[in-house]
Amino acid sequence: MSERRLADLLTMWRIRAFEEKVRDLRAEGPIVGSVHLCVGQEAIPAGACDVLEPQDALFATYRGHGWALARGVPAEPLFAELMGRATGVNGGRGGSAYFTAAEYGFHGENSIVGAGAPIACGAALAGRFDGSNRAAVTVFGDGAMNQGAVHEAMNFAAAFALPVLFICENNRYSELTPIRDMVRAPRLADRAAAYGMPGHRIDGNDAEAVRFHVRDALEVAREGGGPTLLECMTERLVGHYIGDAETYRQPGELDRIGRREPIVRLREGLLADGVPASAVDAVEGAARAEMERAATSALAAPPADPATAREHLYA
Amino acid sequence: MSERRLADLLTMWRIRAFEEKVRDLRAEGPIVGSVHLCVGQEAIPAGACDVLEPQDALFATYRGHGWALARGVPAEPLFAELMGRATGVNGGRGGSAYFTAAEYGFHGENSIVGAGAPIACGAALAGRFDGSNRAAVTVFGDGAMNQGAVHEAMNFAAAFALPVLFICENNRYSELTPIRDMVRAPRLADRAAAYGMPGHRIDGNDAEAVRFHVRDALEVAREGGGPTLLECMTERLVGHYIGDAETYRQPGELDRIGRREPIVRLREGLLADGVPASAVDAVEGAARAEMERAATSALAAPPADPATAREHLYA
Amino acid sequence: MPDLVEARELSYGEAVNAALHRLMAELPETLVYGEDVGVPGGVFGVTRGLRKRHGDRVFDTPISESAILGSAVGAAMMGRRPIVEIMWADFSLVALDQIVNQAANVRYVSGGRLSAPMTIRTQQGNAPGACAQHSQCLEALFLHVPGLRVVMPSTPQDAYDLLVTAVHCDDPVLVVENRTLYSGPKERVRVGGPVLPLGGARIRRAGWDVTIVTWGAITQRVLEAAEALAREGIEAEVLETPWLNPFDTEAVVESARRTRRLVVVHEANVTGGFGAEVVARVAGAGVPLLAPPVRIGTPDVRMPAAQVLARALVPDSARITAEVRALVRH
Amino acid sequence: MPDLVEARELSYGEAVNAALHRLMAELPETLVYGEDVGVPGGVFGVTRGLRKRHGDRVFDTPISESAILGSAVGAAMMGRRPIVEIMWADFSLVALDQIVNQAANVRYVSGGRLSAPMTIRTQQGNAPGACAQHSQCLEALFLHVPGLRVVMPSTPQDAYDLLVTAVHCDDPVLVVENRTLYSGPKERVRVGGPVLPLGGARIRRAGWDVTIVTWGAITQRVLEAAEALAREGIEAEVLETPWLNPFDTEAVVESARRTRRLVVVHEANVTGGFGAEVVARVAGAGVPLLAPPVRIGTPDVRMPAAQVLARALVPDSARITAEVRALVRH
Ligand SMILES: Cc1ncc(C[n+]2csc(CCOP(=O)(O)OP(=O)(O)O)c2C)c(N)n1
Ligand SMILES: Cc1ncc(C[n+]2csc(CCOP(=O)(O)OP(=O)(O)O)c2C)c(N)n1
Ligand SMILES: [Mg+2]
Ligand SMILES: [Mg+2]
Repeated sequence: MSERRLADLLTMWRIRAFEEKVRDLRAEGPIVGSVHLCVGQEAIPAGACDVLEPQDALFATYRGHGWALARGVPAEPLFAELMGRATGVNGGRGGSAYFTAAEYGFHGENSIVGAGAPIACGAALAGRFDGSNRAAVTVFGDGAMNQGAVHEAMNFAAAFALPVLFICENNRYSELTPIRDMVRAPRLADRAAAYGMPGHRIDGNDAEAVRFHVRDALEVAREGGGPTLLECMTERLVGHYIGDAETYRQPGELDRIGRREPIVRLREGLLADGVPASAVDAVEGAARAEMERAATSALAAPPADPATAREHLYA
Repeated sequence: MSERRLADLLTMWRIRAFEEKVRDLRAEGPIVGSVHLCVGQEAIPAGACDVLEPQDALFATYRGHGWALARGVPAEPLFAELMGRATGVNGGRGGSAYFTAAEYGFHGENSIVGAGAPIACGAALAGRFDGSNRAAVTVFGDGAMNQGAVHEAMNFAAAFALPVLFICENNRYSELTPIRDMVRAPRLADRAAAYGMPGHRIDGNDAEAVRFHVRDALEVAREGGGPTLLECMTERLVGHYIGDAETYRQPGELDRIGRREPIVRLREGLLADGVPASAVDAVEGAARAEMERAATSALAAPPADPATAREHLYA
Repeated sequence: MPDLVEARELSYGEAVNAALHRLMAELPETLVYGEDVGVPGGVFGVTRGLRKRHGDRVFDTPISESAILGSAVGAAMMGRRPIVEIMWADFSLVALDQIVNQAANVRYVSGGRLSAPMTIRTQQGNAPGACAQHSQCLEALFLHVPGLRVVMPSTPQDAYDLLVTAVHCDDPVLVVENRTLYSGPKERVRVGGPVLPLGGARIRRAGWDVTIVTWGAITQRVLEAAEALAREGIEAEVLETPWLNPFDTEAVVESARRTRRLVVVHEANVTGGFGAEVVARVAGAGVPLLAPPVRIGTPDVRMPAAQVLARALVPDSARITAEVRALVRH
Repeated sequence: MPDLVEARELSYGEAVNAALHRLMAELPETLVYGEDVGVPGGVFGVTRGLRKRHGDRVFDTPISESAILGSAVGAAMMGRRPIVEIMWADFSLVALDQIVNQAANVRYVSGGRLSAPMTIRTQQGNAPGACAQHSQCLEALFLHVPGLRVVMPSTPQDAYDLLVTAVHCDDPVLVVENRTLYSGPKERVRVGGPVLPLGGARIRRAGWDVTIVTWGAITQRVLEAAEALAREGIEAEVLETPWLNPFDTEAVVESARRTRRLVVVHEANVTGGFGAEVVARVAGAGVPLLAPPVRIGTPDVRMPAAQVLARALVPDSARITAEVRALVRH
């Protein structure tokens, strides 16, 4: 039991260390442009990706670094992608907010709010015909629940009983605006009923809870039971993007969030269970070391070659 | 009591007679192109428009002739519009599927499924600032419930407690496809809960029931209580458009529908209540006579003048 | 049978239908779906019989264009070859994101590791009594989107051949049909032939006085105009370019160099229409013309429903004849 | 105070903000809303202070572009004058229907009895590290839509003036800004002046060897190129056309007639870009040119995120200089 929790901790620390390294690289210059970190939300990819099968398709958003890592995409080509290197997962074409790594079952970030949801329906639909028993997972934020494409996707998946898992990462903000001001019924999971599918609000800061619900929903989905909506409650410990002044925070908010964030919580739980502090903290060390190494190699890689900028537009 | 029901009957007969005349004119030639009749659905506009105030804004669909008539738009300029005459409500620019008559509080049909819903939100929003205490009504079909714009509009109206009434005319088909095959949870009114607003499935073939629920919802809306969704159950007695072969009908379906259609039902109710058959049937006669006269005058009007075809593009 | 070449008498709509039947038989990864395309066989009857023959690879959808197009992107990424219908090109505007920001990016951004071999069938244009929201010609919007192929067949043979090419293409292709053509006259259509490569123009009429470039349903009106002009002694070369992306610039430039006069005719509004691109390419190629090039299209106005008004706007053969005559007699 | 003309040192973003403050004060029927525009003051800070000053006429919305745009249409029909923001032009594609099929039709279809006096502010273009879904220049799409006005200011003064004009206009106007301009250098901006009429071009630099027509943020790069060319003895006339609809064709034709050479530069992709329209209009006007007109834009490709790749695509002043030089030395 504590072994699995240590593995969760490692996944989360790998994500956290990756994101913190990205933040540094963005400050120092090698990474330019808009970057959306998932610091504080690591338990959701950690729990969910643990129970995905290789044939499953995963569609994330611009806040997708953690999902890619949890799905198995190695850190080095991700760093390289963010730095516009030739060795990036997309040779620098995708960037922080729109890369794909289908060879790892990571079918892409998306920078249009809600756009991944209908695409995931298509991946699930394909599974009906290719004998793969594929399920598709689409991840999006609380704000995306108000986008038309997400609604259409939920109805489409439900009407056709497609094996799609809709994971809503409810971090309480859509960019700079609190979701509570943008909806009248704040339990977004309850929207699932509109489509005749199950919806659950779960603790998104607990990888174990996420794993349980994702596994359960995937089982239903693979047996032809159709889609599920999981509203994973979480918080980001950082701004919407790097540079966000976070003026929308309430007094004391970050302190409160910090006390219940998934890594702190899991660490405390492991210690309470008697796992030695050295073993727990070794995880952080290993993760940080891996990310330092990966970033260093990525930094040493050549930049993308401008001569290739026009390639691969058409078959 | 029977007076109001006779008035309902007149409204419904006026619509029915208008639509049947349109059907004839379409067959004979003066009307060309795609025409969507609301035969069988007359009780909804009859009941709803009866309790609208002059300042209220009404947004319908391509199946909007009945709504325009019930809102008070005279028949002659409607016939003229459908025939492309200079005297049409829009001088022939709108046609059967996209005319407006704002001077009567009829803010237009719309030929894009679901597009009227966000527009109605804006009319309601305007009412917040112009002191009009305006409510806005948007009408659409069962199929439109699956369109992204309708979802966005419902959330927008609910989040901001806008005085909008969403009227879904559930005639069980989206064009040629049964709605039951396109949704998993067939009670569309239940979708209202997703937005934290009330939703009711009501008898759309009973003008009295429609009136009650519309009045009630408008009262709530005007007092700042926000929007309501009314799913009005009905059936069309005719094809989706003129020319529809209706191959999707079940055996006996039209007979079943015919027995519960709103005019037959109301007529029987009035007779059962002791209203003399002559009085009841005089209503039909009056309506048909009005529509004959209106169509005849419209036919005599000059066609729209091609020299004006480029006018009014910009202010 | 798709493997046997044969000639059949088919209308445009029947030719599309025949191509779909062939494609579903020869490419098991195809899917056909959209609003009313399955059980009802399409509001224009173009997908008739497909569901009966191919079962649940053909199905009806909710009125959810974002879901239709988005799911096509996802299915195509995973190896299917969806053929989806957007009933009217006007309706694509509720979901353009899935075409422009999604489908068109898949191959490029992934560096060719993913692709989106999907075909979007739609139809467009004005028809008697159609309202402003059911009358637009929107090809220019799609032609400004790198990563998207666009084709606009106007004859039964092209309706068949180009759809076959489109579906075999490994990139997203938009096939723009026209509902006024569907039940036009039957023609001998060679079906079951080889899959043709993308691209290419058609010289529908040879001539030497003026080059008229055109595409879509209006081609027919251009040909009528060319006949009328021939009776006056003006020999127009009519070059139809059903493939708009890739566009056969060379064919146009070559013809214009010969005739030294250029007219482009499309049903779309003039400003920002693809006619501008054609003129700009010919001008950019430095083709010496005897007179300024002429663009003929619908003037920059919304489309009124009344036929009498619409007729004053959409170019007809009389107007085309007059404008070409004026150019040549210039 | 909006009624007093004064000069202030403002960046582009501050100029937009000043215009919004003025408009909200002088036109009580204005509303300002969109994602994050209210309490947060906009992701680029452009709507800062509006909510504090004008209360609930300024508000944040859900991430629902169809609802934002559609409600603007409805509010405008009922006498309000909404100014709504679409954060990136790319995002308009999820809701283009409300602009093209709805807003643009209101006045025409109602025969002028209804109107939609709404302003859509958006911003577009590539910026360092931006992905393919946050980099497009989409003005050509909107310029093919009759009924919609389109303006693309590039200086603080124009950012102020043209937004004032746009909001006073009784038709739907799309104002296309550019996020790379917002925090550019401050300039003296005359605020509080009269409402200028729609339309008109600006001669940003007089010259006689070549006419360069341009618009948007790239104007700055064109001016740099023109300076570089001047050092080589080539005097380019730089004509900026912030108003794209209505477009000042006469100014362009007149200049091209004088210089007898034409270059159009835009950041948008070349094929189907509005540059084609400009070239077609000049060609159509029969302006005799010494050499074929040249269009400079982003090649027809998606936009890669890596700056090193994007730089190879988006025209910079060096490339503009080289292409203009080649044209003039032709
Ligand atoms: C269609 C669209 N509209 C707006 C945006 C701009 N935008 C990017 S992220 C974002 C907020 C999304 O909030 P949420 O869905 O809660 O996800 P989070 O960022 O919190 O993970 C917005 C409005 C966009 N990318 N796409
Ligand atoms: C966005 C869009 N998609 C598709 C259509 C084509 N279409 C017109 S009516 C219709 C069916 C609508 O069904 P429903 O909403 O139930 O209304 P009803 O016609 O039954 O009144 C469809 C698909 C359209 N006009 N707009
Ligand atoms: Mg969020
Ligand atoms: Mg219906």
